Amino acid sequence: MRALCYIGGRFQGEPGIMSQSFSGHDLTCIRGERVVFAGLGFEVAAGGALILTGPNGSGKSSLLRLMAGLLQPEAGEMRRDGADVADDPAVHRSSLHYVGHKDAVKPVLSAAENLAFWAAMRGAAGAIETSLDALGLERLADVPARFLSAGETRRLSLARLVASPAPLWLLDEPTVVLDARAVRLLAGLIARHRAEGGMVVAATHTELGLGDETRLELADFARPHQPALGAAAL
Amino acid sequence: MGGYGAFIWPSYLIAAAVLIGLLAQTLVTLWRRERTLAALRATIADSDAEKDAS
Amino acid sequence: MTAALRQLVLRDLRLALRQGADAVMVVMFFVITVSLFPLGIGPELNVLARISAGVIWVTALLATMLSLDRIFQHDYEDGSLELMILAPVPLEAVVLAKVAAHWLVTGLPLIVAAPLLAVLMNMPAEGFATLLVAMLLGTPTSSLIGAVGAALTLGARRGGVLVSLLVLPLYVPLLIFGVAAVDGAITGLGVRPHLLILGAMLAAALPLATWAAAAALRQSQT
Amino acid sequence: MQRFANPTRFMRMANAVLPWCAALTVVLIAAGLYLGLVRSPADYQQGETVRIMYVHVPSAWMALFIYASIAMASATALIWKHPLADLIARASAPVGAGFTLICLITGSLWGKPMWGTWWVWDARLTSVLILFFLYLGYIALNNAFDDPTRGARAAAVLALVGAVNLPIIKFSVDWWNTLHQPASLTRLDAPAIHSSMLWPLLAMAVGFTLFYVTVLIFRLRSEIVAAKIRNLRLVQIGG
Repeated sequence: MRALCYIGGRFQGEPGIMSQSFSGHDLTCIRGERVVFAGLGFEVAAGGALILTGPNGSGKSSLLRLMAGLLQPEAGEMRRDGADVADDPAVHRSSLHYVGHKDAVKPVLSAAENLAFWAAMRGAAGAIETSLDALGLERLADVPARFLSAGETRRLSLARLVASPAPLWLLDEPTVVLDARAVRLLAGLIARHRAEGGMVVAATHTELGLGDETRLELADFARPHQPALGAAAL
Repeated sequence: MGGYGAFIWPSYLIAAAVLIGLLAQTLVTLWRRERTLAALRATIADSDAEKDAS
Repeated sequence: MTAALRQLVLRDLRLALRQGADAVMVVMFFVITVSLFPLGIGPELNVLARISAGVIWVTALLATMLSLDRIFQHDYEDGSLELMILAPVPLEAVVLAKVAAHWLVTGLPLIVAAPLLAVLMNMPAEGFATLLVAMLLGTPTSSLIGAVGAALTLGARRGGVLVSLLVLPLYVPLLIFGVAAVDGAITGLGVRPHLLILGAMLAAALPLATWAAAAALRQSQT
Repeated sequence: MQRFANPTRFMRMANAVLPWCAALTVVLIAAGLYLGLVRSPADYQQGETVRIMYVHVPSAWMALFIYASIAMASATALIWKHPLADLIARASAPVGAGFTLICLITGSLWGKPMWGTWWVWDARLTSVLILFFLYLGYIALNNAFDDPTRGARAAAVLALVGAVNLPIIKFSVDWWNTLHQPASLTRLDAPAIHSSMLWPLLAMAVGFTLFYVTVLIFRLRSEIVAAKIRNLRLVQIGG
């Protein structure tokens, strides 16, 4: 069977297909006629965690968006369990969560309505209450999102990770507006996710206490002087 | 021109004006950009020279 | 998948209704603009009757166009669009659901308001039924084509004005056959060919415009 | 990969062709003008004003031809992501808009002596007017983004959407014209082409096409230099 099922784990039979590895080979990314990085490779195994580090503008967000499939690489490829992601992007998309800088929360809807919508979009019934509890938002379930603070809005966005399970988590600086207690909550969630065979790729400066995570320094792959392969190369 | 010169000449003149205007705008932009490129390369060359010297 | 799409349409409708009078504002624009014409052109009833179909159709298309940026703009700005692109549901289906929601909030109210304006413009009675049927076929197409324009101008400078420049030329066939259908009914020359063509345009716009809008959304991600 | 097909080879080839192209343009347009204005006979019906046709009709052909090449270049750019295709489409649009403008102005100048009004809602003139709006939309969208590649991709989709809609617009405007055909309006038809009229027409048409190619090559060089400038500025910041 092409997609290995993680026997005995929480993901067995979940809508997102469980997978054992996610890797990228010789990736080149261009944004706005600028080569952000080139020749970049990475590897994440089940239960693994990859932390992206590097100065501002080194392409951490671009790499995460590229991993999610929002951006197309100029060159190189990404593999999910050995199969090229480009062959079947829908399978890759359905088995990942992407939490970017923007929280995708509608101020007019209540916290529970926002979460229920995103769970439904991913086809998971999803226990809304338990997801809100996991992020400490149970009291705010029926409060319209416009009354939530930045930290609470970010925790609502992170609640999507719990509401509909997906093996691969792509987190872009998740702890930026979180307080210490929330960071501990998130670290706990990540640890539990990894214990169940999930994978996490995160761009972050704060210490998430992951312990055995691998690190990828984006600055090593920067190409400041290489002209973008577009018009300038003519 | 059978008295219709008042319509024939303007149409040719306008056509010529548009085409030549287009060509002129293109050439002016090209020369201006080439001058900017040369200037930019010069400044980068100088700054590289300074870096090597220091 | 259909559950997800239904949720999307319901969410958009809830947003539109809770966020206040989007639908009402569109209809208000429609009513006020049509009422300006008699003030400008003069109250002679036969003149108004002659131009009633054209005025109603042009104003309806303008009203749809003014509300186009609501389809994707808010979701683009708050990051929802990214998650919709990443949802397991195909993006074309998401576009269709969003256009359906947009049509329910703007297209349908226009159709409901149209007879009132036909009376204001002294349109002959024979034209009313055809006007409704023609708008029923035409306004979804205008939302579909408008969605392509809205998707293309995401993140553009002065996107609102730009959408009108891109979309209005594409509305010309709709306008021509919409008005022709109503005039056909009024003059009794026959309505069938015009309505058939309007239907054909809708049938063509459904797959093509949806595909183009989805392609435009994908390329809008930087 | 096709993507790395060496574009600089194309530019070298283009620069080699450029002088010939420019020279031939001048020769052909001069010949067209001479044949059209001096040698060819006046039309028995429209008299001298038919000479406007030698500018009006070729510019109408150019307006359509350039829009078609923009659509093809856009399709190439979207499918194979070749940077040169984006540039060709972006560089061609103003030339196409220019020809469309010439077509509209000469069309109204040609109509004035016959109907006494500057603008006649003739089916073809109306279609050319809408094509002009499509050109303006394309150019506006192409320049509406800070990132030129973003603008190029969005405009490419628009060019294809426009190309699909053009025949539909043409069909509906013609239908609209027959619906509202007042008896007196004679169609703005080119009279039966006598061979002496055909040559200036063809000379002008080919002359205009070569003019388009010449200006296109200059504009391509200009776009490439602009891209190099942007890149050097990025390197300056990044460096």
